[in-house]
Amino acid sequence: MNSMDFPLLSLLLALPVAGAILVALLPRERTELVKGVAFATCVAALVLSLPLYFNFQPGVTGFQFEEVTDWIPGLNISYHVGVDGISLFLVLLTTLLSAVAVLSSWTAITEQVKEYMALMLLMETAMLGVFVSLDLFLFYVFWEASLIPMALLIGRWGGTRRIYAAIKFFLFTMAGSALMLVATIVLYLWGGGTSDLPKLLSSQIPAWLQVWLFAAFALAFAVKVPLFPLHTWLPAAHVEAPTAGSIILAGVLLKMGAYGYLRFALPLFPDAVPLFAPWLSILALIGIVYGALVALAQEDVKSLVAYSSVAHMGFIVLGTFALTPQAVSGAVLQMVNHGLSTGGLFLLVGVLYERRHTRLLKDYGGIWVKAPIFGSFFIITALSSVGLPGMNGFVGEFTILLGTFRVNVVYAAIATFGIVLAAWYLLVAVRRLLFGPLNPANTDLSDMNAREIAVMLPLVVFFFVIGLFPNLFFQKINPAVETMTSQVTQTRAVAEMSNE
Amino acid sequence: MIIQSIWLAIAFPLAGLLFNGLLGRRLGRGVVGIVGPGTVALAFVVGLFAGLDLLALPAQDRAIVVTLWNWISVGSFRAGMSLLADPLSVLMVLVVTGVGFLIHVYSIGYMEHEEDRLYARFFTFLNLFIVSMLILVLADNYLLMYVGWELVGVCSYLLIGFWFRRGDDPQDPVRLKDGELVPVPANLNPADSGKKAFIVNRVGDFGFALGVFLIWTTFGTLNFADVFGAAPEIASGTVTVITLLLFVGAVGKSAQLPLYVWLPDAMAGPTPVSALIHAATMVTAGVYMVARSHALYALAPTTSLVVALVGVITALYAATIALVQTDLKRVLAYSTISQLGYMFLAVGVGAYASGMFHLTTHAFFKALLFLAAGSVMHALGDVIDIRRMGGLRQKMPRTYWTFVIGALALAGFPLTSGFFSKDEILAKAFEFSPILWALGLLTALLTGFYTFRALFVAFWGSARDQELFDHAHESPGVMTWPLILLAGLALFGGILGLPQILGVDHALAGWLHPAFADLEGEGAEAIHHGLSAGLEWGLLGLSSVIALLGIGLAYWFYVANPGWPADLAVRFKSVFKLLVNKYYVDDLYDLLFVDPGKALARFCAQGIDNAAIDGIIDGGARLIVQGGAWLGRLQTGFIRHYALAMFLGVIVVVAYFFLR
Amino acid sequence: MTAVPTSWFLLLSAILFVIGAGGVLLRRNVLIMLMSVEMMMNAVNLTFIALSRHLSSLTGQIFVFMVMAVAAVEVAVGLAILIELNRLRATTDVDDVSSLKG
Amino acid sequence: MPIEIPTLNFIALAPPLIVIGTALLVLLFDLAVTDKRVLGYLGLVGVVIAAGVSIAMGPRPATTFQAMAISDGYALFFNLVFLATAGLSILIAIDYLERHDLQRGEYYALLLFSASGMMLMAAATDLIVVFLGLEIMSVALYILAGFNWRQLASAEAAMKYFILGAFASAFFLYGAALTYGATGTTNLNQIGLWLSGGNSDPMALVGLGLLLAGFAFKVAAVPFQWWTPDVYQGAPTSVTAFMSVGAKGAGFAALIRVLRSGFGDSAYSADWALAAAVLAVLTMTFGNLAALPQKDVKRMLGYSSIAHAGYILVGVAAASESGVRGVLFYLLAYAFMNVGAFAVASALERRGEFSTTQRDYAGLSQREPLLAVAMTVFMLSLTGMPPLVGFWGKLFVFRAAVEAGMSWLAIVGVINSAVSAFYYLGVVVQMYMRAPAEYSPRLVGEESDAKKPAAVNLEVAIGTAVLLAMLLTVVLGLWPGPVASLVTMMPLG
Repeated sequence: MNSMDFPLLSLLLALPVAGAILVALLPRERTELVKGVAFATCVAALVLSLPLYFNFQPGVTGFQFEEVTDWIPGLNISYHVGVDGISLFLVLLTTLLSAVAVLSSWTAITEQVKEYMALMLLMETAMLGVFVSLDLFLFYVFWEASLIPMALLIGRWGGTRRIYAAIKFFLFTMAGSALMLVATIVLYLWGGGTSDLPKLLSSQIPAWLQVWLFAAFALAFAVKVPLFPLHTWLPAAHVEAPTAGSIILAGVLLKMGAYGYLRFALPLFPDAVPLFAPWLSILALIGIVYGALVALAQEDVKSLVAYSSVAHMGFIVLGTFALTPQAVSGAVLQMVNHGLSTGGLFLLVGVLYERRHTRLLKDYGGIWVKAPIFGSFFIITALSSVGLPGMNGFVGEFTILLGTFRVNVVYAAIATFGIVLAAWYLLVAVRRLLFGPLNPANTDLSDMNAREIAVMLPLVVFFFVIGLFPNLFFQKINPAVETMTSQVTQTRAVAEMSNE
Repeated sequence: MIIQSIWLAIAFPLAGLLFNGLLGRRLGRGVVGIVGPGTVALAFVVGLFAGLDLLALPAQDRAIVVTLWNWISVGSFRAGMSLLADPLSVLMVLVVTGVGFLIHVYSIGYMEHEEDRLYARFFTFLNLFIVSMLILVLADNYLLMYVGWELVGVCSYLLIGFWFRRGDDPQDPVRLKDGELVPVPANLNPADSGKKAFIVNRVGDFGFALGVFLIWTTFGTLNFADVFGAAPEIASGTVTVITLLLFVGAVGKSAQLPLYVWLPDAMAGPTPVSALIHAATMVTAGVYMVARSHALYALAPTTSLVVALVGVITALYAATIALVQTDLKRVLAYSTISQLGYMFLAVGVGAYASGMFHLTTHAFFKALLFLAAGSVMHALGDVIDIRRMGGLRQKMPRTYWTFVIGALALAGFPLTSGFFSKDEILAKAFEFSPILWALGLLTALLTGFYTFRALFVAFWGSARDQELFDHAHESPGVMTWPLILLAGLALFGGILGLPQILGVDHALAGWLHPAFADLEGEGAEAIHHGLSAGLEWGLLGLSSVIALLGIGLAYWFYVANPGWPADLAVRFKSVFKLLVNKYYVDDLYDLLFVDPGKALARFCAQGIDNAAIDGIIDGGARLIVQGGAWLGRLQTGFIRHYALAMFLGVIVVVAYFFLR
Repeated sequence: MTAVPTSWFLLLSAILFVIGAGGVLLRRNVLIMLMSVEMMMNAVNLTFIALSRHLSSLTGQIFVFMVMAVAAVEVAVGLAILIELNRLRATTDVDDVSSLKG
Repeated sequence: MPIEIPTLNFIALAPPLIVIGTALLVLLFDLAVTDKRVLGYLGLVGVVIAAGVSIAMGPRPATTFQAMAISDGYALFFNLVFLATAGLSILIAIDYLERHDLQRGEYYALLLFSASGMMLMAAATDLIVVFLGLEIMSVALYILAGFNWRQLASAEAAMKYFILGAFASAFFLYGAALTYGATGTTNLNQIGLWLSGGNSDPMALVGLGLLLAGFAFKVAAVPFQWWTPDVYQGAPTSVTAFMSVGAKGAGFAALIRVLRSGFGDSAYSADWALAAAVLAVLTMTFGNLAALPQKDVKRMLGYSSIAHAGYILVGVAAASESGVRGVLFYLLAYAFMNVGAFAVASALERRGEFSTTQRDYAGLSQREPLLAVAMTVFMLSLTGMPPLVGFWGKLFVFRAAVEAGMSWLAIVGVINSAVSAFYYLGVVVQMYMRAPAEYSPRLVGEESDAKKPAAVNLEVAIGTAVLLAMLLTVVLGLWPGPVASLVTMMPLG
């Protein structure tokens, strides 16, 4: 156990808020200063999050960097934060992508820069809070709070149908998580008036109740992931969001759903898992195939990538519910991978959009000639997303499929087929964007500038680092995952025994 | 011992790749042209020394595992970044780097007209391919092999699409004697060809991946040695399924029926790429994989039979299509498919060493043929239609003569490398089943015919397109010297595996013996099969005759009686059209998979996503708002109404309490 | 002389209350509605007094005083509002006061 | 015969008395002061003093007027709610009345009288005092609703409020009478004793029903909610702000005391809990649905206040100590967020116009970022988004419902919250996502200049109200612990 008294996580949570307040106090006209402060805050948060990785004890089960303080003592609700192998990399992903997102909006955002940056920073805190909360109410607070800045980002700085997209995003996710609140309250009362996750894990909840609670939690997470058929907010939000919004949305926000399953739904309600796992797995499979097919039919690059997210998140959910160490660890890693790869794709689409103000595939073609650096980045990122070995996506997908194959061959086979489809739609996108004769409209297209390269470069480095040295990550992920899966499956075994 | 540092063979091209990829554009083509081939040459040297190291070891110890780092470990799953250097993999290293080096050198000349950026990019991709292929062949477990397997696919994708700006390549129709035009399907543009290659390969990889999963769930490991060691204890049904799944991958990668369709289109790439990837090395990965997994395949006779059948049918099938192709590279492409079929026939009947032998000789002569074809294209400004060539032997003697040697080897002309390797396979097939042998022999006849048809049409006779002809010139030395070296290999490569009836050792089988030692009756004694010497001589003779017959027929049709082919085409018009259109398989696939896939995608996007799901959601939202508006209409503004409603409310509340 | 039973008072006051309520519901003239409300309140007063006598408890009568005072205040305020309304729109018909709706 | 001099503990009722005293002072100074704004500040001082005294008194129960009223933690907490509402409303009114040329000293006096009535209702332990408080509050509100004497809408609002209010009062009175008849007392604790003694009488039940109807009118519960949107819309915005929270809070304060002290420990408690639950469902559903298509923000907030009455009724229906705590917290939260929302609305009203439509909010984030941020905070808090105070209010009442075995009620509640997001978000959408509508002058003295970008010219008092409400909404949202602890220490005496 890390016995540092240094409140690293709290500091990490507070830093972006402080940055946001500072940004809000700066004079409106000093946009460069505003951006600088925002970026500096993000970098500081990134740096601050690094010790989480380096001081994380891989062999230790349970949470590390824990902090517990009374929050609402009257109701025994505490401010309890901590990380384990499941959340560690999501925290790091958040700090990294936040910095990337802020840097990527340097020139893309020209109106109300101050508000924009402040919202980005608030968003960062909300997301970090989701991943480090170990109290159910604290989690719910961050969970819901993360909606607000994103909805505003989409609705204020988005595309033409931005208001529809923002409202859809907000209402979908809020309605989805409404029942989770009731379930949390029920859980809190059954657990003897505590909402502390570690304490709740050892509380006895009757199986019939677990089923209902699981359903309520699962619905909230399913909307966020999103699972078919609850996914339609995602393309709308992605297409309309500003680039940075898409990066955060795909990179981090969707992970909150998958993370919710791993952190809450599965360990808290193991008795309900056998009942729901097949259905959720099937929805995930539908998502994999369906998302890929719909992506294939898209004319808009962003919505293509958005639907690819539906497919990719399907893999993660599939792995989660396979409940083998391989599949779940793979799912955790794949969350990071998807964040990096899809974030990268959105970033690149944003680079194009900033130049040409169109995202339609038919408006491009052959631009690898005019923008070789862009083209190379795009191909690398697309290949990472397709799951090319040696890069990040492969390790995640492979371990997920391997772990799934162990428990259900048919699921694994269908999901593996999904990889074929993934190659299809992404290569179509590459083909129509980069290859073919140069579309005359793009003759003045300029290549990526130094800032844009600097934004992309860390992502690409991580594509390869994760792909080649995944054990740097797995060694920290595995203990938490193994504890979790063995808990869930053991409880399940006990339940099955007692049924007989 | 350098074999402990076998990773250097990968590291050198990797260094070259990084160097050329990051700096190549700035440093100019001179540096690129040295670094690219140079690093591959270094890799070759590493391979050579590794081979010598192996020889120095006792036969049973000739398998060195070098673990670089622990790659993935999750739960009970472990996969290392580990390389396996044994005779089989070192042979592949030598073929890949050797032929690869020559093709690199050739490319210096071939790509000279490209702008600096593309020139550097080309060598970067080529080096990337060498790296990937070496990972594939040096892997010591199925996962790492799968890594290489996919990576070569990407290189193939990138290199086929190298000239991504080009559009579709329309083909002149064939004019029959009665003036009727038989349209020839257009060639896909490079970008689409690359995409097609990648996706079709992924279909094969789908099977391969499932095979890998099944291996792990069955054996609990992906390590070759452990898997093969435990294989005999596993239920044969499982082994059959595993091998079949792996073979699906091989079918995709090695362009066998029914997944061969990408390879002809892959000819849209630059010719060195066709030579290196789509003839000499990558496409043979499937054969290598089966040979590598021989311990499993030997336990799965059903699969082996499937492999042999797919091989021989593909061989014959592709050969028939090659008969009528007018595109020189496509003739060679179909011949590659056909020759790969031979190799699968070999490994299918259990003659793994023979398969590897043919793989090696094929690498020599097919690389040679492609490079020579490339030399022609280089001379004619990328014209590849043999109907526009003719008489080139005067203009390009070195290209011509090397092409002749390649063609002879391909056709199985006695004493060339291809003759020995093909004959060995046929003999093995005969031993297994005369039917397979007969089909193989028929293919050999066709091979001789179509190879020399192309040769005669392109190089003999008189110029058909005078302007082109005048423009033609011999290629520079940097291109012709690799041709000459490869011609030497194609001519004399047979000495690696002379039949034992000639009274000499089968060198290659001897070399590979440690790798296949676990198989009874394989290895050095393998060629000493159950056939009597007389029968063996007879088969040898028959092969020679068939090869000569094929060549002779081609001469008869295209030199002696140039009008006959057209007559035949008219007489068997339906057959001719069928062949020209490649049995309509591409159209069939479009009809069965591509178009329905696209239609389904559109239906999902518009029908389900937009109409159904969003319709329900948006409609539901509208309904709720409408309900609100309806409630608002209750709010009439009249006090009397409000008072009445309140009064009724009071009555209801009171009644509830009263009647409860 | 026998006392009138309490229930009669209660019945009478209930009838008065309902008549008052009916007046509010059915009449359109603001003044008459106001009076109807007063009638309801007085019906309640009658109830209180009857009960007070029945229970021999003074509380009911205290309540009645309060109600009377409040009723007076309400009438005053009500008339003031009516005057203001009448100043802005010359009507005492309550149905004319229905611009706020929806 | 010794005359028993009743011991009147005036101290126990000090806060409402201070408020009444302040109101009288205001009336007195009204004769002398020309700048009537001073009167507003005077009222504010009184409010602050009353609040201070409330806090200083502490939660120890003290009865007075022969147990007709009590000063317990419950009452004191409600004092704080009403005083906060009154204080913020006075701040709003000071500038609002000035802008609309409605500045009169009586306004503040009436407001303070009304507040004292509310406080009396919270402290009442006798139906007589409940009635008195109710009428003190209501009569003042009738006048205030019509305070904008130049506008028909205001007079109409007053008229509607008055007639329907009097109508409802009559039912309340009849209920009180029947209860009295059944139990022989109007004292809530006596009623409770009588009922817990195992007695029952259908007359008491009918009385309970009628009392419930009377309170339902004040808190704007279906089917007694009709007046709400019309009156909210027609009344001056500063009045709407005050009564939206004050009248509702007072209604709940008395309702809960009547139900808990009077009818709590009886065979009837399950009945009224179920009735409250049904009312809760109807009320929040009606309020939220009807609010959806509204364009006028005041009217929309009127419907939304109906919905909030529904949420609070959930806490009532729980019929438990934690339900009461939930209601207390909710009402304090509601005071800040709802008065805050009306403060922004009144800040945006142009001179001579007494309402704001959605269009008026278009592009507000570019014109007046601070107001936009504040309004966003209020809207989200009203939606129940964490980490704002409204979320905790909802959480606490829903928790009480779940605890009482009414999970279904909590589910209906959260679904309603999700629906409500639609219209609250609508305002945010206007402010942040729409371009500013063509500019027209908003403040006194501004010349019509169509092209001129709106200058930030927020009046001090309204600005203070907005800022205070926003700060409290956010801070109590982030750190609800103290208030949550406070409400647990504030039981019914």
